[in-house]
Amino acid sequence: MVQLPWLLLLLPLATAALIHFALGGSGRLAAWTGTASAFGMLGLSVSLLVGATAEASPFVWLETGMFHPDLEQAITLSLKTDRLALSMMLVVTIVGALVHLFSLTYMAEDKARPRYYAGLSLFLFSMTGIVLAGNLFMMFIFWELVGLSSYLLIGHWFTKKSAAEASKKAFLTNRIGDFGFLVGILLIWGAFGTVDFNALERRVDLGNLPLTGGLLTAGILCLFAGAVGKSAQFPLHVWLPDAMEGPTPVSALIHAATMVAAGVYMLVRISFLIALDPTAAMTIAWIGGGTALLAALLATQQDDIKRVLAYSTLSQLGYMVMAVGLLASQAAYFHLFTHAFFKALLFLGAGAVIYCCHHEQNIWKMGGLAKRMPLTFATFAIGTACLIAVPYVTSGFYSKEAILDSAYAASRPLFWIAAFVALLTAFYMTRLVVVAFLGKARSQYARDAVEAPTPMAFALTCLTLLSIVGGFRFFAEAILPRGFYPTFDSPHHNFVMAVSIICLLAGVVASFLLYRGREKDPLHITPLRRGLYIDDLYTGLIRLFQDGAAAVAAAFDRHILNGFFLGGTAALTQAVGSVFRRMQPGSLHFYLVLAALGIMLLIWATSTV
Amino acid sequence: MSPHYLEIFVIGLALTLLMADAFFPAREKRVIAWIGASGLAIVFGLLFVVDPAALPPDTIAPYYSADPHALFFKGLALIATIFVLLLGCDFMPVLRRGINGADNDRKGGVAESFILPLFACAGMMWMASATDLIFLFLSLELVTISFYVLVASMRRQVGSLEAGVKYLLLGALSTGMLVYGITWVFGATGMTKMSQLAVAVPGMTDNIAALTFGSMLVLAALAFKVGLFPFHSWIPDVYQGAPTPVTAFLAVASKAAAVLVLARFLDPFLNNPEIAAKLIPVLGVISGATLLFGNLGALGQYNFKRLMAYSSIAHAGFLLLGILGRDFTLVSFYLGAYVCMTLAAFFAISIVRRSVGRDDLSAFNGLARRNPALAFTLVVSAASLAGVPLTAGFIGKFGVLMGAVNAGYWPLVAVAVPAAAVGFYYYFKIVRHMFWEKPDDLEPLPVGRLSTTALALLTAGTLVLGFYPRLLERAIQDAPIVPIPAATANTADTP
Amino acid sequence: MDSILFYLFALVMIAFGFGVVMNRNPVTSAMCLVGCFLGVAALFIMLDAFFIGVVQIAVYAGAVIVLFVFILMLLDIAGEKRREFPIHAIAIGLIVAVIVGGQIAMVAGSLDDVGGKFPPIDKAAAVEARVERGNNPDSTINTILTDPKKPSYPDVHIIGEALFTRYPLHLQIVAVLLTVGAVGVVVLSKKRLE
Amino acid sequence: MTLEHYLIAAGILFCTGLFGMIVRRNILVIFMCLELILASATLTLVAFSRFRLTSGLPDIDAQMLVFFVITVAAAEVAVGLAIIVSLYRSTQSVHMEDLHTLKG
Repeated sequence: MVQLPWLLLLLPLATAALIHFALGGSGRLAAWTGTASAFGMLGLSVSLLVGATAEASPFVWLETGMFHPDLEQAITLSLKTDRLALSMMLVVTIVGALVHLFSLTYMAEDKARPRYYAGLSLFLFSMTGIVLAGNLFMMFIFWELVGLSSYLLIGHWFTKKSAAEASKKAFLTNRIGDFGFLVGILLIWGAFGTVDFNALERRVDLGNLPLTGGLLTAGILCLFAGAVGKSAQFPLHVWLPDAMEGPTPVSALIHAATMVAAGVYMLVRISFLIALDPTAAMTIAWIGGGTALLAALLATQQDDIKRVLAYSTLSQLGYMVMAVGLLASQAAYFHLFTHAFFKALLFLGAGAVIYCCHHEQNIWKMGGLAKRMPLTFATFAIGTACLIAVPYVTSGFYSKEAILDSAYAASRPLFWIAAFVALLTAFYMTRLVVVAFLGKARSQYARDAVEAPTPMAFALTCLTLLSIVGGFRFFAEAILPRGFYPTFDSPHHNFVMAVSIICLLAGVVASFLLYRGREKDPLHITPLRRGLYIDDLYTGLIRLFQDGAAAVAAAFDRHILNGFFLGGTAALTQAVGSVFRRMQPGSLHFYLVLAALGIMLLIWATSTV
Repeated sequence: MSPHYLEIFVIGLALTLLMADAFFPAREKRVIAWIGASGLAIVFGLLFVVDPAALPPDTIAPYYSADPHALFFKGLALIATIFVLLLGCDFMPVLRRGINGADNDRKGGVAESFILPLFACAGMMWMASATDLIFLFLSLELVTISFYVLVASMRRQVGSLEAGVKYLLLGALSTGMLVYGITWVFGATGMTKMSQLAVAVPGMTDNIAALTFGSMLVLAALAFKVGLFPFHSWIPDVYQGAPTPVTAFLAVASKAAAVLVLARFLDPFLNNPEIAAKLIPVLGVISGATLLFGNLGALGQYNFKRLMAYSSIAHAGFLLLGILGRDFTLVSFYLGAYVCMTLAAFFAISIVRRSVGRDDLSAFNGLARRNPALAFTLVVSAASLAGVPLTAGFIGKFGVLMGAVNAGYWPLVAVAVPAAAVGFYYYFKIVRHMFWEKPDDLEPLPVGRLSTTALALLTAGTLVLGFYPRLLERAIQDAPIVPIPAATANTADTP
Repeated sequence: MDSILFYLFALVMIAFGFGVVMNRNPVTSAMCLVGCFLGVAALFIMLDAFFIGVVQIAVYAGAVIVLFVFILMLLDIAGEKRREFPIHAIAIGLIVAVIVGGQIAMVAGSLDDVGGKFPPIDKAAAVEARVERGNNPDSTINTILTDPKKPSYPDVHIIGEALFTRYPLHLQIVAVLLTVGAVGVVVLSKKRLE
Repeated sequence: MTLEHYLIAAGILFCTGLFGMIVRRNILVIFMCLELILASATLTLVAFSRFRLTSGLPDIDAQMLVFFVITVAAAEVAVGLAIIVSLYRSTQSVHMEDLHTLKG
């Protein structure tokens, strides 16, 4: 009997292997195989959601006796197929399938299509693994795999230096977060003796808490570090804008809808832990809020259509993380759910624009596209409406209201930050639409643009529909876990809504007035354009660290030990004086002295009678 | 068949080849490596049919054990030696130049480079079985002396000789420490057999100072072999100067055998609460310092062999952490993984060295374009050395960290995790050179069929162990680290 | 008498040991090494380890030192004496030596039976133990042990017996080791290799 | 004479060897110093063997170890000297300061 969840997990892996090993020669075949497999996954996850048996027996991967003699537990590759996982799976597979469809035309002329589709399938495999993971350890493994496949996809055009650099940056930045994650997992393991979600939750429910105080805070924050890396929160946000070097459908899939949301998904999974520790929760909330604000500010000054969207993604992820920190993980997850559709829609719309403008990405070289690409414009506009949360008709409105509601209830400063971010969102998205789609065409490419081809248009239309219905109760409640759909019955709801509508209007109107009919950007705030110099700071720090660590290690070797005991460079010899003057560095001698000192210390440290 | 025939077969093979080399001067010495490797492969097969119970009870069993750990390490030593011989085949032109100097057309002189590893292999197999300190001393010395010769064997190159001298002096010092340490352990207990020590030491309350003193000296001696701070200092120089196959052999087999011996030796002492109270902090400090020194030292390296040397120091730190966590199954797994990934890296080094003539990191520039398959194997090996999930190295590192967490060594975990993170940085440097740096020339880099097979096997091993670690886990059975034969009490101790 | 001899030989051993370290000329150092080893051998004999004492003289003084001197003559390294003995190295050396020496003295003092007198060899007990373990009472060793005319015990016999009955594998390893040594020396120093 | 006398005499020899190893720069002399350390170890061992009688006789295991140590040391000296001679042939020196091909 084939267990459907396992099939769902292994199907993309098999596809990736098939494409990589057997279909390497044929781009066309690889494309269709990949797309078919993605739709197959969609079918599987729908059937799982509507009631096919989701049982999946665990697969023992490591006897933990090897790791932990006291616990008779094994590290298993177990799948957790609750409603949370299945609804997330639906999001992943819908966006994945549509992105595959979109890529059929977008990547049609690419020579390395087999590599691209193998990468996409590998990504879907890793993402499925994260979503269905039954324990933190398994999640970590797929966490790493997702990083790897994202690295491969960002660097798809690796001959382009910026793409290669961007993929490297994404990889390394993620590693920092992942190490925090690993430490967190170790801490949890060390304290609870298990990393299984069900077992952990049972322990917490029973009030059996081996980890308390600072250690608990540290553990949660370490796990959060993983989310900081993957969901590109401050201060590790720098990789996401650069990751836009990858093909646009990849940006839509990975850097808008799924992978970056994995951090939030993980936080929602462990929300029962976060709820235990207010300090950690508040830290998470503030990092989320800060990221939302920072990214929204930066987004107002970007000229590259994809970078605007990237910063907006950052900002929305910040919203979600903030909500998790405010212990409103239902709201966070609901926003994740709606955001996935409309952000994928926006990215694919941007992809269509880029495709039709011959890979021009600067919005100031577009203009007037509304007339030439009416369908793309319409879908993009709807996506924008969702993002800026136009009341009642868009899905983004419902989820954002849910977050704002919870923010108002939990922390006023964060609520006002969130409201200001909403204003900024309305501002920069209106700017984007006005500059790129309205007015006159400002380049030859924009003048020659034609409507997107049918598969693209189909994908856009599907996502538009989902973007609208995604927020409606009948649709969302059918998919989301019970109790995740917001009720909007708080006493201050009307005030919150009024604030958000005022912010929306203010942002749209200001932007419209400022940008309508402009030929070039009337605002020019250099710090915002340069990402507040955070990137430069990191580059400097990395250089400092690399050189510094190497220098410290070398100096330790040469000067401190070698120099102090045996004399070394001229400078040190001078400093220490005439005692060392006649000496020359003799490294074998140094080794012998070091060994003798080591023996002396060993004996001295242990055999004091 | 009694397990002690395994080493005798290896020695017999070595002596036969030595004779054959003298009497039938073949122009092409490759044959010797081939015969050696196939002979060892047969011995490896015999590992699965030996019967540990068949040991002669009076003459062999008192100091020789064929417990699961010993058999596992014998297998590891055999596999490592087989691959080192194949590596030597590939490296022969360089070896020949190093041995014969400018006299380039001479083909001879390399046979001993293929025969001495066999002796060393037998020595390591004996080490793995040693449960008697005298026997341990002798087998360790057999390995060490073989390595003195092997390291210095490229005698027309100053680097090799210099490495030889450095290894010689520090090795001789470690021999002195070993003997003096054994002496004091004997002085405190009157015993030289580890199985007796394992019974007697945990409950001892007399002569604790002498016992600790002796164990510290033996620890220092073994720390030399394993490469633990502050006895690690020979490693970078010797690894750089020695011929690449010998470096690989030192890094893999010699270290693995020494780790087993270290764990075996320390076990009784760690079971004595009074000694353990002094020993554990010291071991912790050594492990932490080794991790820091290895990983930080590697950051500034631009020679691949030196980088691997520091990396091997760093791994030694992790291995000691594993020993401290008292889970030897895990240490065995770590070593198995380490053998696969390190050998693969050394194969890549030797291939590049042979065609580019250098082993700097810059020699690997653009390898991804010159030979994508080779670059891929090196990526897998670097990833595994760094501990990327789904490679064997990850399981090893994760497990060791887990063990430390379970044992409550939090300060060590706090050192080990950043150390591992730093590791990512310098292993990534290798990847960067292969994928992003411009090569000097774009000629495809040829790899012989032999190396291709070996690399494929090693890479497959690294990945399979990462995906399905239970494969090796099954080979390593859980057994007491110091085997105590039932007959110990009755065997004669005095004439 | 015994203690005078002990102090004499110990002094010889340590003084010549110091001579090895402090002499600028390596040839003199080698000669001092001979003196030191003779002192060690004499102490061995005082400890009733006759065979080991003789081996010490034969192998070390006879073979190893000759090898050293031979190499020293071959290399002719007289011209490099000036570079020895930097003061800081002496300082470190003294610190290490004093601390290690102090620790050794402390550890030696902490042994439980350290103050005991020189225990006399009890041949009767040895024979008894041997017979109890199934040894033939009339074997050569037992005969010598029971012979009251022999002043000391037959340590060569006993070592030989142990070597060939209880340590055969060790002996074989030593043989292999010596083979490796021989091969190694040939590999490293032969002028032309075939 | 007590055991302690012998142990301390051997200990002094050990420290002399260690001291020489640190102060000397001539590789050959350092090698000799390492022989001193070995000799001190064997002396300690024989002393233990003689003072810890087992069934009336000196402990034979310890004497076996001494015997093996002497043998191994001889082999080690042979190989070591061969390496040092080879080094001298290529660098014309047996001083540690002249070893500077390998460094970081």
